Amino acid sequence: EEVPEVVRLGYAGGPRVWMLGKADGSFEKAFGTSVKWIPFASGADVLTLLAAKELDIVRFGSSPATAGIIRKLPVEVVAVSGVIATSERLIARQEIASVKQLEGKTVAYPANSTAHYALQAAFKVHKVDVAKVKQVTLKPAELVAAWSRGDIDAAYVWGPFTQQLEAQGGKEILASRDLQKDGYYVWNNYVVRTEFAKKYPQIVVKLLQVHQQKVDQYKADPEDSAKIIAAHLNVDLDATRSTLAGLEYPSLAEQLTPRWVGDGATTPDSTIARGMADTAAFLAEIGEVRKADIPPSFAPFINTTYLRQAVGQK
Amino acid sequence: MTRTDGTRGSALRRPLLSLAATAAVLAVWQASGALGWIGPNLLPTPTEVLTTALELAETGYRQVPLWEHVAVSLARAVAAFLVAIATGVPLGLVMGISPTASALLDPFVQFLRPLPKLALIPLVIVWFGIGEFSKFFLIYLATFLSVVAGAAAAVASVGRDRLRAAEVLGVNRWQMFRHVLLPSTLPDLFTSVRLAIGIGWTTLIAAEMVAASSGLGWMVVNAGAYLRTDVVLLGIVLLGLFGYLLDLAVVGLRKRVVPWMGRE
Amino acid sequence: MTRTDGTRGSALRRPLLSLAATAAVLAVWQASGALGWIGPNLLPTPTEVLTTALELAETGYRQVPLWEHVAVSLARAVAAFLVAIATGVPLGLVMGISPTASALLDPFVQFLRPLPKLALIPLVIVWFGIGEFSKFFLIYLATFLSVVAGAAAAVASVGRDRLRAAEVLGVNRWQMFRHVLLPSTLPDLFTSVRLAIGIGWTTLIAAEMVAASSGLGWMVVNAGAYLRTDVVLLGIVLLGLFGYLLDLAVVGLRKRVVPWMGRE
Amino acid sequence: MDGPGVIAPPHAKIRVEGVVKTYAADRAVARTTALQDVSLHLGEGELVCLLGPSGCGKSTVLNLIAGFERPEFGAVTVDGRPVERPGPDRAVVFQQPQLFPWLNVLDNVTFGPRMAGVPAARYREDAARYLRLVGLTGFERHAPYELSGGMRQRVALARAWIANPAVLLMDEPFAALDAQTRLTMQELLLDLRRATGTTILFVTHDIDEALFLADRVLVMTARPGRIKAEVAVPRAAVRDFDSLFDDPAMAQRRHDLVALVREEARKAAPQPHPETP
Amino acid sequence: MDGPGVIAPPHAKIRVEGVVKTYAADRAVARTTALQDVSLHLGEGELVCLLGPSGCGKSTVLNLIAGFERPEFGAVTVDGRPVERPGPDRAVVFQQPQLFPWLNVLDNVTFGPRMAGVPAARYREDAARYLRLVGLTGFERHAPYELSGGMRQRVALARAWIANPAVLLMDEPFAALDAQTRLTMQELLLDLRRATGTTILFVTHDIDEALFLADRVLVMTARPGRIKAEVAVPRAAVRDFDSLFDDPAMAQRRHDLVALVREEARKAAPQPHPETP
Ligand SMILES: Nc1ncnc2c1ncn2[C@@H]1O[C@H](COP(=O)(O)OP(=O)(O)OP(=O)(O)O)[C@@H](O)[C@H]1O
Ligand SMILES: Nc1ncnc2c1ncn2[C@@H]1O[C@H](COP(=O)(O)OP(=O)(O)OP(=O)(O)O)[C@@H](O)[C@H]1O
Ligand SMILES: [Mg+2]
Ligand SMILES: [Mg+2]
Repeated sequence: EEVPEVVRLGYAGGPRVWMLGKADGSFEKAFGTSVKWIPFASGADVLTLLAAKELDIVRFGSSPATAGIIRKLPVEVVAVSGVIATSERLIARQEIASVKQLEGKTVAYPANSTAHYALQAAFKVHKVDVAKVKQVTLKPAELVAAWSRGDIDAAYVWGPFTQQLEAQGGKEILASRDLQKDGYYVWNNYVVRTEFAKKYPQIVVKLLQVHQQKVDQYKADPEDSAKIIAAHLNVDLDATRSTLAGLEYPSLAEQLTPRWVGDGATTPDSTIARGMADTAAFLAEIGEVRKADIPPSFAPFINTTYLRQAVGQK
Repeated sequence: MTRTDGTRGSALRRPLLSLAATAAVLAVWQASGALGWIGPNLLPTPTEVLTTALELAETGYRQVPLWEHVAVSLARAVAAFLVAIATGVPLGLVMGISPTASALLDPFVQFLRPLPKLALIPLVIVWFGIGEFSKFFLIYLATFLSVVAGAAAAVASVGRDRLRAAEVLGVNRWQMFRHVLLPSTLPDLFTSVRLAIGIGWTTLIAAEMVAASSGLGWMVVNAGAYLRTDVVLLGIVLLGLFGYLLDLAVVGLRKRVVPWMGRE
Repeated sequence: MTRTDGTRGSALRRPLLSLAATAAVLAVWQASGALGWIGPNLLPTPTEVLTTALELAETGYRQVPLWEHVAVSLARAVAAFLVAIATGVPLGLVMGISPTASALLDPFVQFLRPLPKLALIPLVIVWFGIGEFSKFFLIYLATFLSVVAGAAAAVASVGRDRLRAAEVLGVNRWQMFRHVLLPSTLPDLFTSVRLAIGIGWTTLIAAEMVAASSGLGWMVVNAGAYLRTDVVLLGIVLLGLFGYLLDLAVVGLRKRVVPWMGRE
Repeated sequence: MDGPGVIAPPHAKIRVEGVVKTYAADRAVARTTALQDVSLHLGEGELVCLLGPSGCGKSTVLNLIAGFERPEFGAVTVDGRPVERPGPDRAVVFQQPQLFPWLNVLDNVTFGPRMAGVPAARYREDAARYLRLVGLTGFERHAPYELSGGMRQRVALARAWIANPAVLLMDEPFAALDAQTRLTMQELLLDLRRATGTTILFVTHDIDEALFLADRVLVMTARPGRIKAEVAVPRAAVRDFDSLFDDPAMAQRRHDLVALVREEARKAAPQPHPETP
Repeated sequence: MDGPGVIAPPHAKIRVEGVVKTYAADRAVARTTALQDVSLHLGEGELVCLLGPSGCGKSTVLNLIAGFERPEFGAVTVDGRPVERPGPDRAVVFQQPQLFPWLNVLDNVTFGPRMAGVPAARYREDAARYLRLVGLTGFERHAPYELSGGMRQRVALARAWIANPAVLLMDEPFAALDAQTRLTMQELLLDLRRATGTTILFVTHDIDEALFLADRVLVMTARPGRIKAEVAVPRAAVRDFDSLFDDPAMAQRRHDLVALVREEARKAAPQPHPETP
């Protein structure tokens, strides 16, 4: 099979396990070609980069991925890279004990993020009257600044910002994992440009395999892995440690069950396909996408072929 | 060289030419979309943008009517512009005439002026919170610093002999400032204000990233996050249009206020 | 009113005053940090920023040495500035003298100028990809449009009689342009260029949001996303510092190139 | 002394016929009528001086011939062609010297030839000569703002002369010069005219200067300007300023002109009659 | 005719003593020496005219007394106090009228009183009178750029006079005016001086004008400027310009001054006798 001159991988710059592969060059070795790492600042940027065909494979959040698919980007989801468990949490002031008590308070979240979706899910699960909550969008760093002034009472955000809020008197009242029992999943996924994947399926397969190797490496020695990633990305070690630990990593094999993406046949009923549909409904509700644009099922946009090959060849 | 020759051709010539050029560009844009040169996800055609405009005019974007997005942004920006001009012009002129004031303040003005206002957002939030004032302040700061720099520079090109003529007529410092320097620098000040307002309007988007839930800048950023390119483009068109109208207003004012420009 | 009086006090007075003012502000900043007015996560003290600077100077940020971040940003910006001036000044002057050119182009210039460049990033990526050219183009566009607007406005304040004097000396259109309008507008052009460079440098951060992996703007945005406030602040200080140095360079050039300013 | 209603001879180099020119005043109610039915002509190589009270429209006449402005009514032609725009065939010395502040004295003087693409070798000598003639040798590298008022005006003179134009329009060119320098310049002008046959329209306030220089002197009325009278001056081979008025005919002309100008100035000065619409 | 080395009497209003002034030329190698050891004085209420070839330093002397510039050596005092900066006690009429283009004629004229906080009721009449005297009634609302050169200069005159200053420094104020308007202005100046006792330093190129106006005429040498000679003019109650030189003593003074100025101008302009091209 022919190999592209360069594989363009999109990454957010935060501590994630596949950064181990960026640090040690595993992807280049596995692909047998060079890799261009393209950083992005937000899910919105990813959509633009994909539309402009400047990315081949990218790891990013479920909400923007769903938005992109609704907007008919020629892309597909190939696997889950990590499920957000405790890395994203709802932090509130001491006197607020439950989600329900957020009524009448100001809550901040980063726009178009998995945290945004999780916050809305938390409101639903806890039957919060959304009209009574003042919601503001802020970037994570700005959210910390607003907290320190007392402008906001709670925030749904990820590390290291959650730790910052806790250091300034905040208290966790919910983590994304708590929503899973009610069927609300937030995750990060690997998304490929369909055109690229069709042309170079082996690259996608090898990417998933290296991903699994790096997950294994992390699980074998979390401390050492965190150190490597923190040094490589110039980020705080504590934050790296807790972020990496705050995600769940279903193995490639596990992912082929309906609990995650399914094996193709079971995909329409899988958690991920349903999760995307939920996300789409939520986006339509807040008015960010047109209801008419939402596809009846997201299964056609989840391609499990590569996952199956990655497992079969192992 | 027909610079001052306003009489040739009818008074309608200019707006007609402008309209024709705009129409031509819109036609090319529409055609490029219709011929599929660029996917609709990236550059919706003018008709699509128009459809979105009508849609949003009726139903609003994110529960906020379209006109309100425009009004909110204009209110924020115009308030900031007015305060920036009212404070920036005097300070700039003072820096222009007083070497001491200039030595003390110039480093800060020239240090802060080119700073991306985006990078200052966290600090602004710490100082002023996430309310309207922070948004006002970001636009104000960007405009103010440019106005100050422009006004200080304008003083340097006032003719020496004019200042002398005023001095022997017995003006005090304040009068020199108010009645000689200010009018003398008016032509240059208008240019600086035009450029500064452009900068301020540009900062709108950064300002409306601060916990806003309405405004054109916010609309553009937010819709961009969901690849609603039609809304983004509508926002861009409106931002550009109102930016242009603001500029036309300033130019119109200049013609009234500085009739002697170029005829001294 | 000592505007032109450069002789009073020693030549060192100005830089000394500037240094003193800067030192005072740094001292207050340091004190406010030491006294715990603001948490270190939001506003690290100057000494902390200095420590970070030394650290990054040695080890680099994200595998890129600190000097390289500076160099990359300066290269991008200065290249864009030079091309923007070289193209913007002629176009602006042409628009200033020709009502037809002005009618045709002014709507686009004044429409695009106040547009937040941030909002154009998606389109720029689509058209030019994510390479260096896109970054160059964003800075170029911001600078160019302001230079054009400033140059066009500058023409209006050239004295009628000077143009007449040139006409009777038999200049053709090109010569009028090159040998009369250009030098006549130089004082104003320098002001416009200073403002425009400020705008361009501001745009650096937007430009380096386009899939960059080095540069001061990128460093600030990226470090901000992970709460490395010390790196953010170091980046801001460097951005401001080099913005200031660029401005000083332009002002220095003006003194050399336009010695007649204010003495006509 | 002839009447004012002169019909231009067919060989006239410059013709101004029945010209009316008014100005809209920005902040005043009424338009100012600067010129009301002005007709004049200059033959090839003629030197005509234009006299008249301040504000009567002399500069306006010059501006029309130079092509800076257009008349509302009437026609302005040079060489039989209507004047449409300014051109290097009609050099102008302005009432205030319009030097280019970014050029030094030498570059100001050589501006015309340099723009015309004349090789430096050819104009360098001319420039040096004209600078010597106007007494500015040694100031070649000075900037205009480093010169006195009179020196600036002399630079403007050298700049106009070096172009060797067919028509020279001069607006009070010697007003800022001392008597002696002025005389030198006047003699220079006459010499150059003799050598080159330039047609010259010369605006001045100085009646002696007009009589010394002119082939014909035109006197304008107070605003709104019209040509009031014309005084022919017989052309002598060489004139001497000091003994000019020893000739009783000349003295008579001077007397007449003084009376004419004085009459108009009286009209203009104490109670000008601003026209209402 | 006295020698140049005059010692100022103790009651002098203005003293300039041993003043040297040089200019650094931006692009030239050598400094230009504008004034070299200039001394002069003006008594209270005296009207002194300054003559000299173009570029000899007359404007520079004026600038020093006005306080625009400082001498390198020597002292400039007014009322015994050294001149440090410009002030409204010393009004100046510039060689080029420096009007404010954003003000109309009336507002330009009343600029001084308005700045001094004089109530409108008090200066309104004055303004109307001075505008009438300079012949600009009816042009109150015109902008400066809507006036002819001579009209602008007359606005500048009215603006200086209305301030009623103790010292009036005038730099060729009437050069742009026609003979009759000029005479009107000259007579006006003498009338006002008689009424107010203003001390006046008057730079001119016109020897007749100097003799008509001055109590004393100073002649400067060519650059570098020094005072070359002083000619006292006996003060008559009323002078009449037309018959001024009927007095043989006056005619003699004129003759002397012409010779003096001519000599200096010859020095300044190295080639007074042009070769024709
Ligand atoms: N741009 C203008 N706008 C309005 N009025 C003008 C303009 N230019 C000239 N005028 C008017 O036209 C008349 C004639 O002006 P012009 O300059 O021709 O006079 P002039 O004879 O040259 O006077 P001077 O001897 O004082 O220079 C004046 O009354 C003046 O007010
Ligand atoms: N700013 C300046 N820089 C350099 N040289 C100057 C400056 N101002 C005047 N000079 C020089 O000083 C000398 C005297 O100038 P000044 O203006 O006093 O002459 P003036 O007697 O008023 O001449 P005019 O009758 O032509 O107005 C001139 O040689 C001139 O070149
Ligand atoms: Mg005139
Ligand atoms: Mg002078």
